[in-house]
Amino acid sequence: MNTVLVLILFGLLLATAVVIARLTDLFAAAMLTGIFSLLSAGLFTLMDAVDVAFTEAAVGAGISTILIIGTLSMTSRREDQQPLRLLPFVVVVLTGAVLVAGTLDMPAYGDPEAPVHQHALYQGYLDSAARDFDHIPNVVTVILASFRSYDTFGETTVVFAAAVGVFLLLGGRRRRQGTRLSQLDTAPSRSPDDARPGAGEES
Amino acid sequence: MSEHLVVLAVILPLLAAPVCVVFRSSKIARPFAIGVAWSCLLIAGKLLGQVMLEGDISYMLGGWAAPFGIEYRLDPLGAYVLLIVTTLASVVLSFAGGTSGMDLEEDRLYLYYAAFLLCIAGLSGIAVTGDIFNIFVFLEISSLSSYALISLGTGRRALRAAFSYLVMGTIGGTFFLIGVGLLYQVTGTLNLSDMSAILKPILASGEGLRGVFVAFAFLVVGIGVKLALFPLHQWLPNAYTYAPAKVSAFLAATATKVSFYLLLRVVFGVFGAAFVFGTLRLHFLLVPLSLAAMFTGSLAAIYQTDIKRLLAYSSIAQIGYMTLGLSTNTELGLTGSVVHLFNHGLMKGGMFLVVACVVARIGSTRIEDWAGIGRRMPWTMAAFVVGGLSLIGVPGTVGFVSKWYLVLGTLDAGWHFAAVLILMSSLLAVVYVWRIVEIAWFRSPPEGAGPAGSECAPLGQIVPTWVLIAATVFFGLNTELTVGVASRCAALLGVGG
Amino acid sequence: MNALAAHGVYWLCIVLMMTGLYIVISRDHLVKKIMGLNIFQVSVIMFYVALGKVHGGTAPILIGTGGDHGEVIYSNPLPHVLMLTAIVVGVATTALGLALVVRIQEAYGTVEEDEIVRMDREDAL
Amino acid sequence: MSDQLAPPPREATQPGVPQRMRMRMREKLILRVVSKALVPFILLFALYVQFHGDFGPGGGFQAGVLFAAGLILYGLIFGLSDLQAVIPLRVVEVGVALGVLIYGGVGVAALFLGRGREGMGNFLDYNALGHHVGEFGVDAHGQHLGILLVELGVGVTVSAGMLGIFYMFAGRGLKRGQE
Repeated sequence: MNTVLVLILFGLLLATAVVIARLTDLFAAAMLTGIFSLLSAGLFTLMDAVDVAFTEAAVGAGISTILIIGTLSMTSRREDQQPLRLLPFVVVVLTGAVLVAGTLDMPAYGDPEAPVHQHALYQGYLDSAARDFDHIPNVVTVILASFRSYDTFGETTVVFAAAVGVFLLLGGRRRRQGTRLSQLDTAPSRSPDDARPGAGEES
Repeated sequence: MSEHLVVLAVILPLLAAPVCVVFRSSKIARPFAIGVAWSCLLIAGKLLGQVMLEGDISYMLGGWAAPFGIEYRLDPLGAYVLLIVTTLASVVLSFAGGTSGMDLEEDRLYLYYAAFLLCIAGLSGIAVTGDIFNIFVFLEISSLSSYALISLGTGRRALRAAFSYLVMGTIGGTFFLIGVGLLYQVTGTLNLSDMSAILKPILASGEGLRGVFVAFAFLVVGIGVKLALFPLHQWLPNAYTYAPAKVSAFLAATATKVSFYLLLRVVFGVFGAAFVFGTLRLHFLLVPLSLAAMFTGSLAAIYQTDIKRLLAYSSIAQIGYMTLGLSTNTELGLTGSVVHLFNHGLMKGGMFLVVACVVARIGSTRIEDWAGIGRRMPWTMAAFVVGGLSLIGVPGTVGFVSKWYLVLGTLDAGWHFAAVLILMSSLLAVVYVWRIVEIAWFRSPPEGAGPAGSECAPLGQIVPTWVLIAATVFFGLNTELTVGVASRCAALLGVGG
Repeated sequence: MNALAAHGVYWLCIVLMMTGLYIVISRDHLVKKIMGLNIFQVSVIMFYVALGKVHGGTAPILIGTGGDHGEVIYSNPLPHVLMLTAIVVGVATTALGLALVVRIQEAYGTVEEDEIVRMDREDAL
Repeated sequence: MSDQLAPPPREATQPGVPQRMRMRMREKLILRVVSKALVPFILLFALYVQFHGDFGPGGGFQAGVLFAAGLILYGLIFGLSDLQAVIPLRVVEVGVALGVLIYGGVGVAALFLGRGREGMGNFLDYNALGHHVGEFGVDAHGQHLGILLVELGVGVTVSAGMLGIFYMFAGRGLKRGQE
């Protein structure tokens, strides 16, 4: 049952990815990336990664999609039709083939004898979570916020770095405009729906 | 306190960045950032002394024993790279000049300092950590902040350069992540020394190694993108050309160095020389790529019309020297590579700071516009000449020291052709350095320029520039310290096999 | 056939990764490139999560706190933790990349890479 | 009932929103009512996820994203200016930094409160925050406190960061409209 569902989800993911690659209407493609995230969240749940599923659904189908659609409304909704490009295609096929070759010696999917599950880390985390952290049943939280807390500190810093970067890029006065964000409320505005495709100012 | 210095070296700049943002004041941010950078330099110096005398430092973050928790593990090589990062960071931050050459309003400058501090923290974090996933996290911190810093350059091309770097860098980072996943799948751990210990019997058995091969390939390609290893270097010329000159000075001197350090860690620390050079024969791939980088980089530099782009192509050639030293798999060759990390950091940092001085004065990086600039800004351009001599490898400069050991390394490996090629590519450096010198000193300045020497750069710019340039001469004559540390690092890496 | 059952999940992840990578390196529209990066990264996350799966296992949330979990098999929680971080890195990159796209649109009036390259070349002449 | 469904009166006097847009907002009555009802629940759910992450899936990051999503929904429906009146950009900017400082602050507190080598604890060693070390060398109380605080730091940075990024994009889009 589980396997069938996994395969169905993979099939849908694959179809979504190919359609995204081929669509020239980028608004539709943006919606599909949101759907791609939701489908993968479903897949993560089937693979027992509920925390990852939750996060992917919130980020991929939420924040990322909003930002992509926002950007599209400021840029252009359509892209030019492009034929299959040979060189990228060959590069990608070769890279994929190398990766597939790399999986051949791997233990089977879900094999409890895999090195990943045999290393002391796996059982150690589960035991310690049950023993030392009474009343914290979610092992992922325990590892995330305690054992590998420093990674999570780095992760928080990554969000901070991205925010600083976006503030640097978009927080300034626009050249030849002289408006600032604080003046925004008093300035006349236009709904993003009115943006025409490719309606950028020529510089 | 000294036990905790190793973690302070990273969290000091990391926490200083949000402090800058909380105060939202550009006036406070600058002295604050400078103070933090110099404190980090002191810490790094003390750490290097400590590991050289007392051996490796191991620090358990969160108090959890490795491999359950994340371990900071500092050896001489890591401390040495940390010293390079903090030296360049403090000198470049001290360089006066505010927003010149930067597309940023004065009142938002604190965001620039926050991004700069994050970049320092990210690069330092890579140097000291002993956990491969932690490397990925700090790699992304440094990358995200450097994309933002590069985009601050004036002109719209800085934006495109930053975007290309973002796309390439993210692909590289994801390749690294795939490599980490494949290694994790084989070993079940993320701690570097644990990983290496588990890998050793697997590699020795020689069976079921396809996953390990592919993991190695993906790690090297991922690092190669960040390192700008030929032919993955396409992002670098634009990024260094259009970034603000100070940012170019810092990134050119440190970012690729940290990536090279990462390559050393993966090649020698995780897989081991016996596997990489014995089983995989990496040198058959890496030597041609290094030579190609040396020659295409130097040749491209000769034909550039923009001074920053010229220096960027020269950097690609210098990366070729470093990977060539690595692929000799000899202690002498690696000493050359490792010492060149520091030496090239000094000279490239110094030369980009010269560019920053001149840009602040005449606002152009076109070589044509630099006609007669040597007479207008003699002190500044004298620094450029000394840096150029070092780039060529003239005795008495650090460039000579690096090349001396690289040549010894290639001879030790029995590659006489490579030794000859190193000397030949140095001749190409003569050509591109001479071009600048000729235009700057022997052409007359344009009409309207002030009398000779009247347009000297301000002291706040001259002093940091000359600190780096003087260091190239000092460490060129006085090689005990740098070569001593570098040869110790090379010996500890465990070459041969 | 055996290999297909054992590694099929990994191969499907790889095919998805490569579809994403193809979009990144072959498309000219910068927003499309970012979409490709998203697909690429999510597929890598799938690969990691698949590594953590144990047959017959369940989500690593302990059933019955207090230490007695001998009967239940849990999937490996470590890849999940790593991938939470990777998702965050992904969304951070996306946000910064899109901010750059907005600025590029403002500066060039287009976000098609081939046109931008052409405009830069004309500038250089 | 009809009184409740009518658009709030301050919409009509709100400066900056052109007539055309106000008309359109009035047409989207159902959208407004539904989202007005939804936003408090999203925010509440975010808080639940924030403080319940120890038990079920979720934690600071997911909570932060949800919290920001709730506010962004409000901003999309009722206008950026209404949202920024409640949470100005200045606050958001400080919030992003504050979360990192909370997280780092826990680490530094562990450094100074710890009783390990040289009378100091290791960075982010939550055992230092507790008072009774268990038989396996772990202080469950300290760990709880530490996890709670760092998750709070993550939540603050992520919600403020996402909101700030949304402000930047939305602000840029509106400015574009002026041309």
